[in-house]
Amino acid sequence: MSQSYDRGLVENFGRWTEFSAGMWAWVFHKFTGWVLIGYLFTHIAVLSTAIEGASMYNGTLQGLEALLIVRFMEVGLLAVAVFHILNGVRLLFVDLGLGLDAQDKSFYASLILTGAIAVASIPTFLGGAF
Amino acid sequence: MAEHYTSFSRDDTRWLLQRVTAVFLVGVLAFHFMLLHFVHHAYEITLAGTTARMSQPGYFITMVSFLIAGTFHGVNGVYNALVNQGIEGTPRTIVKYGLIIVSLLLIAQGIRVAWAMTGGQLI
Amino acid sequence: MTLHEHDVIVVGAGGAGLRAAIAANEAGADVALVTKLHPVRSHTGAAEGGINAALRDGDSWEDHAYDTMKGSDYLGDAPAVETLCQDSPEETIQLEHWGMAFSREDDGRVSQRPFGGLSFPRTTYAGAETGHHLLHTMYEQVVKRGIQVYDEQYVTDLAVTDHEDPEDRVCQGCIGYDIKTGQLNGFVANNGVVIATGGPGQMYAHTTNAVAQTGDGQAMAYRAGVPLQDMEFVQFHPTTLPSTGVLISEGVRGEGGILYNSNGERFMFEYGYANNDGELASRDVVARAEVTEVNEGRGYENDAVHLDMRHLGEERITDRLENIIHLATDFEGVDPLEEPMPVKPGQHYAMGGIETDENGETCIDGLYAAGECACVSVHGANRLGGNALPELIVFGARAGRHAASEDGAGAQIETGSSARIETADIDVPTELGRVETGSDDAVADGGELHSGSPKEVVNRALEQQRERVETLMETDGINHADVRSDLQETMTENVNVFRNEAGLKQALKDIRACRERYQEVGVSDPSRTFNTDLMHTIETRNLIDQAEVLTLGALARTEFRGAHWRQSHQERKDEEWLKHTMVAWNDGAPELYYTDVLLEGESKKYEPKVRSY
Amino acid sequence: MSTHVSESESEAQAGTDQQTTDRPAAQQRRLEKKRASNDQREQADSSTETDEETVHLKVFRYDPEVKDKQEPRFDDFHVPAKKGMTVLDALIYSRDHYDSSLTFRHSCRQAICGSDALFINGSQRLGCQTQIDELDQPVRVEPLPHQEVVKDLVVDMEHFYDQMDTVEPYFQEEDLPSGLDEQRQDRENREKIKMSTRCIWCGACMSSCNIAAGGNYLGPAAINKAYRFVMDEREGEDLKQQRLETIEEEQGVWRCQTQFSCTNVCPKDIPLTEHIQELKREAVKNNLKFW
Ligand SMILES: Cc1cc2nc3c(=O)[nH]c(=O)nc-3n(C[C@H](O)[C@H](O)[C@H](O)COP(=O)(O)OP(=O)(O)OC[C@H]3O[C@@H](n4cnc5c(N)ncnc54)[C@H](O)[C@@H]3O)c2cc1C
Ligand code: HEM
Ligand code: SF4
Ligand code: F3S
Ligand code: FES
Repeated sequence: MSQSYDRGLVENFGRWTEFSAGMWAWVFHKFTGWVLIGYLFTHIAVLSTAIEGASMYNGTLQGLEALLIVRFMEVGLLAVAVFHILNGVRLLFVDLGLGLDAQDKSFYASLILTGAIAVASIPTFLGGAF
Repeated sequence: MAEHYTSFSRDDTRWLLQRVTAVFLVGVLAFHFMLLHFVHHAYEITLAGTTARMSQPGYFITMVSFLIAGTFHGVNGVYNALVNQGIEGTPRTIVKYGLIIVSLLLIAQGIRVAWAMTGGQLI
Repeated sequence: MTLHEHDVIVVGAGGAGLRAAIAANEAGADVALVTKLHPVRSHTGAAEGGINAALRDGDSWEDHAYDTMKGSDYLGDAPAVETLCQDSPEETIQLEHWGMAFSREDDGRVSQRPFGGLSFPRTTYAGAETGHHLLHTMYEQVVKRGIQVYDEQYVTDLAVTDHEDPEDRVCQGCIGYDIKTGQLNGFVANNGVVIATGGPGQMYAHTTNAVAQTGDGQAMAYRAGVPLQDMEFVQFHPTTLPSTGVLISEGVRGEGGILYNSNGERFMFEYGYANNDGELASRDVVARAEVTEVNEGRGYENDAVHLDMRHLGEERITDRLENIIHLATDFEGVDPLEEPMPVKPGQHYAMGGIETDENGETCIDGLYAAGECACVSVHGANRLGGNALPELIVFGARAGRHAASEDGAGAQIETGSSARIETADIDVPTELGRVETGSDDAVADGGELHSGSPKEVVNRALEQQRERVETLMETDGINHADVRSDLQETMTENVNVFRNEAGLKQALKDIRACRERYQEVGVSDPSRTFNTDLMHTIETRNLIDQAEVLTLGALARTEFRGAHWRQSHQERKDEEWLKHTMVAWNDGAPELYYTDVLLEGESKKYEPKVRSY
Repeated sequence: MSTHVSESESEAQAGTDQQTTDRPAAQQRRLEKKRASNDQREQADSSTETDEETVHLKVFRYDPEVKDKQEPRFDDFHVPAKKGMTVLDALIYSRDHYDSSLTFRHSCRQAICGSDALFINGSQRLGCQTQIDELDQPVRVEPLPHQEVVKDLVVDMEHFYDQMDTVEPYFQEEDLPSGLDEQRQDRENREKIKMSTRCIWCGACMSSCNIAAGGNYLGPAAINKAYRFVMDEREGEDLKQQRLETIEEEQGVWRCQTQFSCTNVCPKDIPLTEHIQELKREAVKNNLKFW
């Protein structure tokens, strides 16, 4: 056979501007999933200070909480978790074969809801930080 | 004609467990977030409070299941993602056992911490 | 250049080719399909209506045969027609057993519906996509049996021995051009070659046929010495979309769709084309009415009239004619719920083709044909809707079986020039056939005959095709597309639904001009990889040959029978014209002669009656 | 007005001296002549047409054998617009009038042969089924992504066909009624498989799926084909079991991440994602016998 042209990786990642709702949902779900599992590991690591005793535990937690950046990261974490949950529920419905026609709409709804919840939670998360 | 795929590793169990843990996690994660960020603000957390909660068997069991479910769900998800990216052969075997070991360590450490958090008060 | 050897080589993988391959395989032969398109891309997939088969109580194959003979305007051969009608039920159920997704009745049996010209609702269907299911179901069976398929392999010529008399010739195989690599391959057939290359619709500018329907098989068989039969009979469908030729089914008119001219008149009634039936008159009547309207200045742009179904109401349309909405919007950019659809007649089906007997065999030993490219003849002067698909499976299977093993009942239909009853004597305005140039015959002829052992014959043919391809590649010539469009233009202008002597003669001259210009074509794409330019160039040559035969037959036949209409001869003339037209290539000097129509069936004779419905 | 002769055309001329070395002189001459006559035709076109009446196509070109096409490029074609014109019509016009080496598969012109699935303005569609005036101009026409390009718009379909073959795409019931008796199938069951039987093997779905890209994932079309048989009650339980095993293999249904792009692009509107999901549930049910 004569040689043919393989357009390679450009094909896989270069076309993101042309992604449809379902593809974005997939990308975001992956991303949020990875963040969450990453967080789970750090979370346990931080909580491990409990073994060292109360002062260590309290100190670490409160020390972290005192950092503004951590507060912002918490908002981010919430957004990530909320999106993952909402889209996860969307995916569960898809798995059950329910509402497939509205798959794009439910994705947009998840996005909007995530945004709304994240914004609404800012006062709580940032409360007492300043 | 195409050769048939011979690897008969059926993935339906892991697929199903991923969904089952997801359903479980929706509930517990929401509960967890509410409790530790909205009811008790994170910056107010102290070991004393934690110990109080952990000492209740129900809460302890919930948290440990949360940990196990979350770890399975997350690590299995990561593994699936890598397989989808086309990881094959030896690297795949390494990743697989690597992830299993890491998960077990995480769970073990988690339980150890949770146990410590009870301060031996678990009734 | 590679030589492939098989017992049976089937050229073409539409409904007829696939069925032939399966039959040959079941008869124990090592069979290969050689096709220019991947099998599932064949145009059989476009058939919508259904398959006629007498399956139910109250129906019988005899009734089906009667309807078919009447529909053929008594130009069908009774032994062929009866074979079709007898075998069709079994073949249709065979498809069901292979899993074809037929529409179903409440009791779980396959559905049948009424169709034009049938005395019983015996058209077995699978939604509005019967052909698609038929094609895919048979391809599945080919995959199941592991039959070798050489796809995207364009057959450029047959390898036939060079005996003087075509009836002594033997077909030893064929030559394929691998489209993807540009390599020429020889195919040696130990038992036989079955041609199943489909219709020649691309002779016309406007057709419901696919772009690949260039009738290559007819042209190759013709040049090898097999006569082409009844080529003047071409069915035109009255309602096709002007931009693409996509067919709008009779269903629209059946449900009450109305045809209007540009004065907004319902011309079928107002101009008296069909005072009783109006839009529901038979295909040829409606097609001629439309062309008359356009010619008299009452058409829309694109030579179209309007087909309006808005008055049926959105609900009824979406319920019964939903696919029409998609067709009109996708292919014509017209929403039929909002505006009328432009339609015009388009070439639809070729009743004529390669002369064969009921076993699919031609006068050349080891050469078979089946499907639209063949003329057995079951359709005579006019094909009934739903009779082509059964033809594919019935005669496809028979051809495949016979090619695989020579046994089986002898045929009643005689082939070759020994069946000749009379040689035609007509005036032609120009030379016909081969252009004498002395040198570049390879390009112009596309093939020659050879002697020697089977392998030698194939090897010589291979060598000759190689030369032909090289010449085309190297010639500094004109684009075949120009020649093709001239050809299509004159055919559309002069050999359409209306035919008269002057026009037909003009067409012959134009075809001659095309043939002469074809001597100068060249392929400008220098690449060997997927050179479609080369393939289309060869196809154009095949179209020229067939157009000439078609027009010659149309000029000779001075009567109005079935789909063939002549201006100064507006009645059917049974005493004079109850005969088939045959055109033989005669090594480059086309000859027209006639053979008998066989009206004598198994147990009865079909007496010609007036064809009125 | 612009002509269809693109930047690349001048590149081609710049490369002339190289080409003469590996092309027969006659061919070279012919190409040149061809170009000149194309230019003339173009001019003829330009004088009669105004810009609004033409459609601007940008078409992907590549040919492993032709020097100036070895590096993929886009050529511009300006085609006189007509009502009802499809992308395929425009391509045919370009080929027949401007450049006979423009290569693409096509046949039926009515969305049934599945030859001309292309990447048109960033999405997989059939050229013949896409009205050109519904698209933004210039209309960008590329071969299907995720498949190797053989030449111009022609891609290698082998992988797709192989995947189709993997699911044993044929009816296998051995226990058939005799003679002219049919296998009975109720209407509901026929209705259930109806959409899945409409596939025309165009490969659009496979090309649109990120998971199928590069990997060995069976892909939506093949899984849909399996669905067609799994759900067909005329095939017995044993076969169903066997089929479920095939689609459950490593590269089967579990690879699907419900991206829905296959469903979005399928020209036959087959609910592919739904079929895949149903098979997943079917497989789980089947394995959890107590369901
Ligand atoms: C729109 C439409 C609707 C129709 N509806 C009906 C209907 O409802 N009922 C009915 O009975 N009939 C119908 N017909 C007619 C019927 O579909 C056709 O006559 C029939 O499908 C022809 O089948 P075939 O196998 O002879 O050829 P095709 O299906 O056309 O196949 C031809 C094969 O030959 C191959 N081939 C051609 N040339 C070459 C070559 N040079 N080298 C190698 N391979 C080659 C092609 O690749 C292809 O595989 C319809 C036709 C059309 C166009
Ligand atoms: C709380 C409710 C949650 C729900 C409903 C949920 C749902 C899902 C679902 C359905 C998937 C599978 C996607 C697929 O295979 O197509 C998934 C993947 C994943 N989840 Fe969750 N999940 C939740 C919580 C979590 C948590 C707490 C973590 C972190 C520990 C997590 C980490 C992941 C990861 C890493 C993936 C894999 C993503 C990928 O494909 O790369 N999830 N989730
Ligand atoms: S499922 Fe749809 S998109 Fe995929 S090959 Fe079949 S028809 Fe094409
Ligand atoms: S796009 Fe691919 S991921 Fe699944 S839903 Fe379709 S197969
Ligand atoms: S040309 Fe056949 S699908 Fe478009």
